Amino acid sequence: MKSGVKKLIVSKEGILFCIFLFVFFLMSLLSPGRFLSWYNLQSMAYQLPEFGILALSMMIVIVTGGINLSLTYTATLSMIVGGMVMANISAAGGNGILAVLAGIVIMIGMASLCGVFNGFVVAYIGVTPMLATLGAMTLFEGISLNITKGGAISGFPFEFLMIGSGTVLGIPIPMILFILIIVGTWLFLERSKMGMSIYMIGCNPKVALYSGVRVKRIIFQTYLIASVLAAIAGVLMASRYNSAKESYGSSYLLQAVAASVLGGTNISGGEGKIAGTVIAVMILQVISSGLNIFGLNRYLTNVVMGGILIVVLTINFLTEKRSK
Amino acid sequence: MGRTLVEIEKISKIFPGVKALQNVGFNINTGEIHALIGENGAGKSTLIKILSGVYQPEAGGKITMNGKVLEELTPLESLRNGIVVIYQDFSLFPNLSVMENIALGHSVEKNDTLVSWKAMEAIAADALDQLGLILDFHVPLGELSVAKQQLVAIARALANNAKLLILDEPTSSLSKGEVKKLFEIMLSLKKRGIALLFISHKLDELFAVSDRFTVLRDGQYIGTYSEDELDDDQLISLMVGRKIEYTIYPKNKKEEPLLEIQNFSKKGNFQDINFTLHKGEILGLTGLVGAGRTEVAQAIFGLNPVDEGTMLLDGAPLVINTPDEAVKAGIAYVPENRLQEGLVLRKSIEDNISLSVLDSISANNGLVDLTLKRSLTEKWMDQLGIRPNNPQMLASKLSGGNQQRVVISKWLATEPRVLIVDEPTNGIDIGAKSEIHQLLRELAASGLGILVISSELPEILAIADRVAVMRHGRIITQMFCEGLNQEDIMSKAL
Amino acid sequence: MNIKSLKIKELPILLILLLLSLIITIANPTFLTVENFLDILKSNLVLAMMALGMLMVLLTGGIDVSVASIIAAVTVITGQSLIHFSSNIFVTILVACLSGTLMGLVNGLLIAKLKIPPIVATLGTMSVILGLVLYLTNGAWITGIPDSFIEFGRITLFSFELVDGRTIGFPVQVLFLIPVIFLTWFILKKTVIGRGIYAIGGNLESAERMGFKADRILIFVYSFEGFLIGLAAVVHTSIMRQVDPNAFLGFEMQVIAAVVLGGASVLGGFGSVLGTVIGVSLFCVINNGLILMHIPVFWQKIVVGLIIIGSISIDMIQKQRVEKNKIRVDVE
Amino acid sequence: SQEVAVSDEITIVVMPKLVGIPYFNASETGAIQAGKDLGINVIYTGPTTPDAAEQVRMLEDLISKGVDAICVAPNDAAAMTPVLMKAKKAGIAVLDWDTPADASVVDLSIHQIDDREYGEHIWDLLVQEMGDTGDYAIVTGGLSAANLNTWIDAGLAYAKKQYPGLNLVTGKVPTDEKQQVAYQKTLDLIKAYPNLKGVVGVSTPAPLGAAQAVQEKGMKDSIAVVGTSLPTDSGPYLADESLRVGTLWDPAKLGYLTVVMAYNFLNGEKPQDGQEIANVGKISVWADGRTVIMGPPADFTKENYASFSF
Ligand SMILES: Nc1ncnc2c1ncn2[C@@H]1O[C@H](COP(=O)(O)OP(=O)(O)OP(=O)(O)O)[C@@H](O)[C@H]1O
Ligand SMILES: Nc1ncnc2c1ncn2[C@@H]1O[C@H](COP(=O)(O)OP(=O)(O)OP(=O)(O)O)[C@@H](O)[C@H]1O
Ligand SMILES: [Mg+2]
Ligand SMILES: [Mg+2]
Repeated sequence: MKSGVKKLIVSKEGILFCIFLFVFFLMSLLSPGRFLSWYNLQSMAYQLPEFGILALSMMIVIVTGGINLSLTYTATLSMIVGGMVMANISAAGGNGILAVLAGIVIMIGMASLCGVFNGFVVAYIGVTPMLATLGAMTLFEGISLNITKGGAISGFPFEFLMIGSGTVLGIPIPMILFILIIVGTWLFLERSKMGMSIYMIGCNPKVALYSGVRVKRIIFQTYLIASVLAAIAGVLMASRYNSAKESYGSSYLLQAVAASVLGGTNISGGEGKIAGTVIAVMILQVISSGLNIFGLNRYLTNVVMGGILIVVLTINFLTEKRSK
Repeated sequence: MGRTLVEIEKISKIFPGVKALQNVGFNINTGEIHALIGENGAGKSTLIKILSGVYQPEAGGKITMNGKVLEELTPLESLRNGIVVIYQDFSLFPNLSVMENIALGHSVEKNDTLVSWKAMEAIAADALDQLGLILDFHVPLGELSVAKQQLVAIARALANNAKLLILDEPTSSLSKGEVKKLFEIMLSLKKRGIALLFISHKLDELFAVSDRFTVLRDGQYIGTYSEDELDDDQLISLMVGRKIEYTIYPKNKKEEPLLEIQNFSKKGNFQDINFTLHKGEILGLTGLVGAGRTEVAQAIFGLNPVDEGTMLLDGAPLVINTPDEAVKAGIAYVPENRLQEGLVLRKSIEDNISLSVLDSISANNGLVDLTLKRSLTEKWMDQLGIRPNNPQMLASKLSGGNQQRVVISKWLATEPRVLIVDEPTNGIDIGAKSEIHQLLRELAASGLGILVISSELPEILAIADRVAVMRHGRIITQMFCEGLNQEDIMSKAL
Repeated sequence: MNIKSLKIKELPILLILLLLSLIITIANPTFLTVENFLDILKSNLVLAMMALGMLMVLLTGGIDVSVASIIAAVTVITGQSLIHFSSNIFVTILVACLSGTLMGLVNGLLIAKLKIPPIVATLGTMSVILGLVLYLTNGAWITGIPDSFIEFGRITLFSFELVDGRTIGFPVQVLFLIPVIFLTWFILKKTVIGRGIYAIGGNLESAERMGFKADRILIFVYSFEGFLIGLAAVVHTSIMRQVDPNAFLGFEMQVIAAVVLGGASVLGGFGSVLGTVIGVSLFCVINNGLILMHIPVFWQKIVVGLIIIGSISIDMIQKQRVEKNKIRVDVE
Repeated sequence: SQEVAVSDEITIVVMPKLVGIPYFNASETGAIQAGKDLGINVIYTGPTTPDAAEQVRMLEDLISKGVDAICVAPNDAAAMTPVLMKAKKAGIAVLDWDTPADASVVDLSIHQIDDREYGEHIWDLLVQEMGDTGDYAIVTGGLSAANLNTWIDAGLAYAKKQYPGLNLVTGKVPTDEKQQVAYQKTLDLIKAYPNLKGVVGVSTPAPLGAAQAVQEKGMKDSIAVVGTSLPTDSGPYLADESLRVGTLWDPAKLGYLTVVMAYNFLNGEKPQDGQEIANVGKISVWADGRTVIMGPPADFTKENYASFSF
């Protein structure tokens, strides 16, 4: 029992959680009263999910040994297409709830198309994920721009805005969604047979193939699932921002990679835990909000985040070295 | 015999939970071929890694070369002192040309700033000459077959002017002819005063060239013996602690066809392959390296779909285009290259064994039953005697033989009807080998059809009921093994 | 022999480049003029120089996403040094290369000594460097670059007169690119370190066993990349004549894309100077062609995305076909 | 941007679309100066990329921080609505500046200029320099920058009516807010459309890149470049007339005005049409009573650019 606890603490996730506590404590000290206010905690709970879901989406792709640079543009393209339908239905006087449902279904459908595209190019044609998704990023951005002509899609029904701003029992709906997705992705990645295959493919796709795993199909499906997650993040963003535009959340892209790796995901695939990514997302959120409330220059906040990334990985390196 | 070249004293190496080496000490002389033998996991590879500076021994150990103590050995230091190793995984560069793989080390060792492509070419040509090999210099190494890659590794060692050449199971992917050539080279190197440390699990090879034998057992030094002091049986009992020999299993004639291969052809791979595998039968498929045996096996398994030909399972036509279809149909394939094709090295034994049976250990909802996964792993680890007995151990940390057992377990766990094993006992010690033979025989007895691809004729003769011999992509002959001897097969394969 | 290996590796992408050029020329013959060639050359010198540095990084199996922030920092340093320190061209080059090399060195140390995966280490340094640059400059442009330097940047070589009376010629900045191409090629092809770069990209462990000091090679590679970025910063400043700290936001992706288009593998070990030059050219030609072919703006990104994915896919399908039809056994 | 709130002092947040570009730097100076002059606390902070999502997150944090007024230049108007409503609920005064937000949630709207008038003004300048017939092109900061689009759309609509002889050769060409890209794109435009007589650069780096291309091609006499640029940065191009005219307001004044208006609003003071604001000048106020216009832009040419300080 005792050794179990000790193991937990020295595990990557344990160290990360300690860092989270430390950062949280530090921010509380920096802006006494403000950071720890109920309002701020709730506000962070609204902000966290969209980024968190994108990070999880990025992470499962990284575990297969890939990367998805078209992540945020998948989210925005799907929210633009779905948003347009939703706004049109609602403008034509259609039932709000129905419009929302139709909108969400189309968002997820559109994202699935994006996922199918990426998945096909990566898995079946065999293009390096970085390049395939770089091309897809440009493509999706182009399609979005072509649809919006540079403007934003807005005029969503009131019901849709509730998704991003409503609460159930005092808990923000985005947070509830996020928790469901954490559990879902955890079951999927760490407990399901497909998840296990993903880890093995991430380590060595040839061995997986030689073991009768349908490697191409699983990689394809992973991009698909990751895109659906992106669409869910898109729903949250569109709802929270009351509009849809191709550039929303573009700053999340590299942050999502950073959060995955900070959370212990091996960038070359095969390793990574949902818990790690979630804690890393929380760390980044706390630093971002905390320093913003404290009033630090935004650029220095970036410096701090970059520094944290390097420091945490250095700690990982040193502990690993010591355990050897 | 020459003078002492290397003195190894009190070398120990402890990995978490494993004492890989304990106080090992012996000498290697110039101009001798010194065999290092022991069961899988005895510590042979570990000792080599210490000699080559990859691992540091525990305090107290000492290595002396030509009277000079080698302290804090690094790979470069070791190389500079003339210790050259050919590892089990070759340690080559798939993206570089054959020439560079052979000759680049020279420039590094000489601490050159510039490379001279001319000089490299000369060095590579010379080394390949010594091996009597003809290869295109400029082809990226990754495009060569495993066998050729290994020859390149040997050529590289020659080019490095080794004083002590260490060969870790160098013959495992070589054909008889190539082994013979290698031995000739080893003997000529020996004549030039070079010391060779030679690791192999094949006793006939060991006796063919070795002057002295050093035996390790469970990380401990058992003794060093000269060739004339020992015979096979004594050597085995020193290694294993008991007596073992190849059991020649009784041959059967089976009637009931299981897998029928008809007119399999694939351009550039093989032509007109016809054979029938019966229920309860072991069919040996042999021939020289490069004869196309692996290609046939991979065609059956869906890795290398044929241009034409049909396959019948239980008399019903079966079309297989991907491995998962093969697995579903009950066909299993143990590949010849376990490091690249057989094992996910970064994952545990448990993850590896369960990889091919994820479907059967998971519930309808797609979640894996972890207790079932563990019990299945333990069952097979037990059955095949995988050491150390820790399902969480990473596959990369296992010794070669135990790695092979993990691969076999992975496939047995799928409860196949047809089992194809490609060089199943490659790198496996004699004790384990006979266990695997017995296992294969038992599986056959339970009704499986087994196709054994092996270059080792005694192995084929020991376990196979029938043998098919391949040459240049065609099956030349099929014979019953009853009453056959090695020469009968060899004469067909050449 | 070498022609044979060129055939296999760089040919498909070269063909795509030629095909694309042909299509653009048919749509607008202006494409094939010397003037257009010189324009493309001049406006992509920086990309080309940075791509060559990135090539080396990719060859080791690494990646560097901090290049854009490094060049932003170096252009700022260069600008300040030109104004406050010395407008001598050699001093400027020295300052720029030194500062670029130092920043590359930091990346190299993090990656080689602390074993931080390259993408993460450089993601970290990217945040830190860019954050500091924008914090310190507040994004303000640096104007008032000394005239002598601006004049230097305007020099043209081999100038000649066009029919309409204007003179054009090779921009002086080409004098930076050519040695850089040669130097990179020389290092990769002719030096032991260069072969070591390929070796550690092919098999890190074996390279170390063979005696390559992987640490030193990695540090060298990232520093060299920083050095090239320093040169590129001088080139950029001499062309733009003022410094915008934000001028390179997002540029890293273009650099990486150009190199990978040129056939370099992000997994390491594969790639060549020739391939990179072709990749960069392809990239420039696509961008140049968009306007020359009168493609409507809202379609341009779609076209670029499709060309990137399309050309790599064709290349890939081609490779797979070769692999599939490879003769494995000499069937009698 | 590093002021720490003192609890009993008034704190006004001014959030630009992004920090770290010259235009919004200049507004920062003005905003901070106004804070000093009024003896209040001004926080000038914004995202590092023009990302609406990032802006919303920062606003949410600032609401947590507890401030008195928020003045925002939205990257996207609709995106700000929910968070601005939250701010209002928290009792915070909400203003937009530079670029309009959703009119229904803001208490005051501070603008440099009337967008339509400005767009028309730019096209007037173009015609003044290139004549009212011939080919021209537009290089813009980005395809989805709302205020740039508003000006361009206004200008295009105006040109259609007023200057039918003008021929726009291709859609507005995006340049990523980078001079280097504007330079490159203009080079391509010159070759693609050999009869080009004019280029409109919208967003501050765009006219400079266009001017640089025209200058280098030796075509400054045949191609007229006009656009929105800061006089200090565009000096070298104005000097040799590769950039014929630049037009912009003083962003520092806009920052200053924004803070003053927010302060007045917090003190219950409504803006008046024709009101004289110290250090800014006369403002005009629309009939809605809450849209404040700073005044006409300044045009810079070879002759006068040196007399401007922004
Ligand atoms: N890196 C490592 N970490 C932990 N244990 C290790 C490591 N490397 C080797 N071992 C263990 O050390 C023991 C000796 O292994 P070694 O590879 O030297 O055996 P070997 O004699 O070469 O066997 P084989 O004939 O099967 O190749 C084995 O029990 C192995 O599991
Ligand atoms: N589809 C494939 N993908 C990758 N490698 C393959 C494939 N098919 C065969 N190979 C490899 O190509 C090599 C060629 O086999 P080889 O020429 O040695 O013929 P073989 O008769 O199978 O020889 P061996 O005696 O080694 O079994 C084999 O090592 C095999 O692993
Ligand atoms: Mg071994
Ligand atoms: Mg084989």
